[in-house]
Amino acid sequence: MAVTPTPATGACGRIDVAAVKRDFPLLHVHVHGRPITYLDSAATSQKPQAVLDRLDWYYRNINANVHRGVYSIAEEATNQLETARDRVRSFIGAKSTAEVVFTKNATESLNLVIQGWGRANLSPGDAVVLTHLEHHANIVPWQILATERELELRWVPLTADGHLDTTHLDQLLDGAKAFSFTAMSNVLGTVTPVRELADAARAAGAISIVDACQYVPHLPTDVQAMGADFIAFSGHKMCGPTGIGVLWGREELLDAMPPFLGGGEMIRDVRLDGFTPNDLPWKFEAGTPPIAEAIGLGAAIEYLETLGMVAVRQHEIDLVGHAMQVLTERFGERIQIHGPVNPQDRGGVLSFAFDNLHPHDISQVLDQHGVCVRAGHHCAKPLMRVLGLQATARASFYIYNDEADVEALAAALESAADFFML
Amino acid sequence: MAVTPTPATGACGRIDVAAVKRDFPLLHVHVHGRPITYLDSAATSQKPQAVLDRLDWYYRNINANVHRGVYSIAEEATNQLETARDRVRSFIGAKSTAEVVFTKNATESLNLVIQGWGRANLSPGDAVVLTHLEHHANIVPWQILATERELELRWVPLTADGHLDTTHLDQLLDGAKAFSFTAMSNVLGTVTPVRELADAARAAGAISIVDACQYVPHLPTDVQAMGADFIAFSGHKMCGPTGIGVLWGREELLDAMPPFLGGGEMIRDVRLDGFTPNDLPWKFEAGTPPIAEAIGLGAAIEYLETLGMVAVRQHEIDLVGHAMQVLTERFGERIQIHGPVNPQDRGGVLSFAFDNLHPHDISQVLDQHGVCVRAGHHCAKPLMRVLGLQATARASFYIYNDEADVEALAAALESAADFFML
Amino acid sequence: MPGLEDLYREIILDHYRNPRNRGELPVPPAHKVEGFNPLCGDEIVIYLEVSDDNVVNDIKIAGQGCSISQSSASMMSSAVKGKTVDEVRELIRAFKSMMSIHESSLEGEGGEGEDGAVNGSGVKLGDLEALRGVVKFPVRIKCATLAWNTLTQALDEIG
Amino acid sequence: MPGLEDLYREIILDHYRNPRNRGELPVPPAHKVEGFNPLCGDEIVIYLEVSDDNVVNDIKIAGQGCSISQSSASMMSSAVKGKTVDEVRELIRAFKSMMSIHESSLEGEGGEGEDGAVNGSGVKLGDLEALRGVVKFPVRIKCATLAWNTLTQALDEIG
Ligand SMILES: Cc1ncc(COP(=O)(O)O)c(C=O)c1O
Ligand SMILES: Cc1ncc(COP(=O)(O)O)c(C=O)c1O
Repeated sequence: MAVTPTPATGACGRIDVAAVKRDFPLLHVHVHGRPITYLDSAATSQKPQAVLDRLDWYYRNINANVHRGVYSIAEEATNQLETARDRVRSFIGAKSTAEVVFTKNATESLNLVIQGWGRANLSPGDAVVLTHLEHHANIVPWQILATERELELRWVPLTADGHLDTTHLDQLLDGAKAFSFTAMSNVLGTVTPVRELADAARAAGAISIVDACQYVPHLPTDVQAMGADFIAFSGHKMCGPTGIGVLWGREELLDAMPPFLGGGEMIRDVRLDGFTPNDLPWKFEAGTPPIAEAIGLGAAIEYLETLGMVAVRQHEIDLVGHAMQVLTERFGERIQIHGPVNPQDRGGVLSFAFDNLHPHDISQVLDQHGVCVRAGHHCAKPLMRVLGLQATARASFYIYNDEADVEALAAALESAADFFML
Repeated sequence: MAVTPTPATGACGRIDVAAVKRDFPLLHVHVHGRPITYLDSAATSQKPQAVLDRLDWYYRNINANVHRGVYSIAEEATNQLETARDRVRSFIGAKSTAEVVFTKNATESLNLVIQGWGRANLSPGDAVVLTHLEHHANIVPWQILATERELELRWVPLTADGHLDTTHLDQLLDGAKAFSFTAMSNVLGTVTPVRELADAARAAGAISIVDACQYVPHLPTDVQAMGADFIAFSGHKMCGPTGIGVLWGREELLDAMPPFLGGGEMIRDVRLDGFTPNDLPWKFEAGTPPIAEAIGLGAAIEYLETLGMVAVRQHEIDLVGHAMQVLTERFGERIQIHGPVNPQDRGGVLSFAFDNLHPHDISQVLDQHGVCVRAGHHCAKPLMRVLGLQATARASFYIYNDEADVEALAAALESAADFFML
Repeated sequence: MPGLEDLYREIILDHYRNPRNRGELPVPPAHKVEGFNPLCGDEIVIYLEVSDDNVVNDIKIAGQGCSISQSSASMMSSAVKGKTVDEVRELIRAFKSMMSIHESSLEGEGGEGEDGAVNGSGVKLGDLEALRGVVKFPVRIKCATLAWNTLTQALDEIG
Repeated sequence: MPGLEDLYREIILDHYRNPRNRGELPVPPAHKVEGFNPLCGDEIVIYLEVSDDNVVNDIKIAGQGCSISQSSASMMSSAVKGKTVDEVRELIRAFKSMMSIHESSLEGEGGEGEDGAVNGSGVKLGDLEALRGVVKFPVRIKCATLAWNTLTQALDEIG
């Protein structure tokens, strides 16, 4: 049932999905008496046993507060936390752990840079460029700041097939201070040309902020090659625990930014009349960090590195291509798949309309077959409005999905149509 | 080895410490070949098996993103998250779950209210009252805001025995907009008269914000009886996982506050030209919440409720009283215990100076004996300066500590003195 | 775990496939109100015509949404036509009380919703009882109540 | 797990119990600099007297702190007295390199610190080698380097 190997998967070879599946306990539960088919990894991924083991190990053996304890388990907890940070650093090709800030999720990461960098650098009348593809996490913080600072928000529109329409990008960027865009759409699956966009921003004198929530879990990431100034992502979408996110930023920019949350850990000194912030990255980590979560994220990265991100990417291209083919052959006009036509241009996300059924009804019936897909606006309401949609059903694939899952999806769709007999 | 029961522990009876200890896996590890004596619960508590089991159960059986999924495991994850919120609600006596906001830690909770309420309500020249007992988490956010808004920060001083000196409180509160204070000092153990302080604030027309980080894990908490407007605390200090905190606030105040972080979950609608915030409490929960962590906190609360918070409080009074007696009898002038003399006036925290040894050296030698205590400024540098100290050694007690732990501490202190032979 | 049959009763599917009172009414005399379920994007438009003696003379429904929101609107339109405004408000209360049982227990205020509980109010819900199964699917409750909240808004605006 | 004997070598305890060059010097001619370890609150004050031909004529240490920071300061004071400023800078580099091995590998820049590694520099650390064990206790590294960072600052200020 594994995806046909292609020679293009590189040195890491292809993914043995059956073996991967065995590593994920949740994929062996039953729902309504049927084995689960989990197709909602764009919302959150499942976790391999290795990550659960690491969390458990942490709490059983070295749980202690970090950074100031002199005793052994506190030193070890600190050591493990900073080792996890280094693992993140090398996974995304960052120069230094000073550039890797732990947050609670990608949303906090984006707010940290938007509010932190934005308040320090933007004045009334300044323009910021976003795109119609954005998730609310990369829109609402800008809207809050835009109201506070009277900013102008400009939007990069889409082409008919769901790509960014960069025809007038230079015009949009003209005089702009920041360009904040997604590396991959969680609705259409569109992978955007990050390097090109970041270069355009730099040429226009704007900083670039990348929502890499759907990118880092699925594609090989190299922040040097991407050329952006900040990237944000979440641990829970890449086999890690909930409660942990990452902000990477160029050291000189992070250095120049004021602290965001105030409290313990982020200070060097506090007097009654003021405080001195700590060094990077701790300056942005106020309070007790998500210790177990960061260490769990480290384990998740180890797991992904064993598979190899080149192989992960190829697997998803293959599987989403296969799914598009199967669904189109089987349902013809009855199914409409949103977003780019070429699987190479998209991540493992498939939003679709089916048989005039409402996505909520589709998802509800699919659940009876153990098939988990998401229905709704996917936290991208402006995009839905641009597309003229109210909601979509979305199946999203990851390392543990295979052709059998596509088959389960297709079969469940068939019975949804039967059920409603419209 | 259990603490002698006193008739005062109420209906819940006394704590069977030996049984409790069995519930905490970490308390059975060995450090440097000796069984661990964990006396740093004020920094972070250990976790009972029931909490670890709940986390594991969540990830194995229902891990899914919450609030929008139509399929079974997503509904169940949402259900469990909201059930945990309700458990927090009833644990602290809040009126409604609308008042219970999940954050990543108490520090975020305090920043949320200080930045959120503060930016909306404070103007240049406004005064805010703090106390010399505060943790950095309740100082630095105010200092950030004070600089931004040109606020005046006023400080409630201490009496010689480590209580708040409220002699001039009315004067300090005169014209102030907010009074932000700790319910229990993490350095001196001082339990402050929260009700009295909150009433004084209200009488002066100021809102009250309580740092209840060291209170909620250790004393029966009833926000109605406390009479304050906001309270903040962390899950990791009360047997819960890292990565989860709580802000409780009066509904009408939370309602009137602007959102803090922007993103998914916290919106009702987003258009290109603006957004409408969601209902409470979700308005303040941007992005994927710490799902497993919140559910784990729910399990921690169930655990504490089984023991009974009245019994927990009595246990700590008894144990800290016993420790003060043992240490003073054994070491006389060689040990100086900071803070209130009467165990009834303090939590399970014992900061001390010993034999002219530096706290770091004490802690280091204690570690060789498996005894974990904290050394340093405990994130309360202004307090340390007021006390004329650079650092203290701090032993802190919780439900799983008993007289044997006190004995281990005393024995280890003896060998520290021997080791340095000063 | 509740099954599909708990949610999609035959009568619900019937209303979904053959929605009653679909269309528009001239405004005025009719009053027009739009409702919106931010969760799933469902939209509903209600055209409501109330006579001088406070009777719902006519009602029409437009908009788009899932089977639950659409059938609930359709069943509602049938149920309220010809009723007085007071009777309609009674019905809304009874319906929302039926829908709130689970929601409120979820939010830990189990006691509160009971007062106006279905049987307590004495109002007959008739076909609408078919929507009771929705409470087992908390995410869908907002779909079922969308039309009813919008109707309340219409009545409030008419005054 | 490293043990106490790795950290508290006999010579360290000796310097802690009997700190060398303790006291103050008149300013000027001496230069005075304060250092501060925010982690543990350790404070150090260095009085440094450098002759016109760039030789450390005298040095005194005041302040309070843990055994590691105090003994490190004491050993440093013995080691630099009589040395030229250039030699002192060499020594600082060698010492900090010894201290940074673990710190840098912790922070994932294992490669970087190696350049100036103890043996590479050719500088003899002598008694200071006793502080090598500190790298096994990362939290304490800042205690050991406090005096040295403060000395660097003093040299920089003298110019
Ligand atoms: C009194 C007090 N306030 C605030 C905090 C901050 O809590 P956290 O680090 O969990 O945000 C702590 C704990 O470190 C504390 O003891
Ligand atoms: C593209 C994109 N950006 C941002 C987010 C927000 O991530 P989180 O909810 O983990 O903060 C998500 C996931 O929901 C996403 O898909």
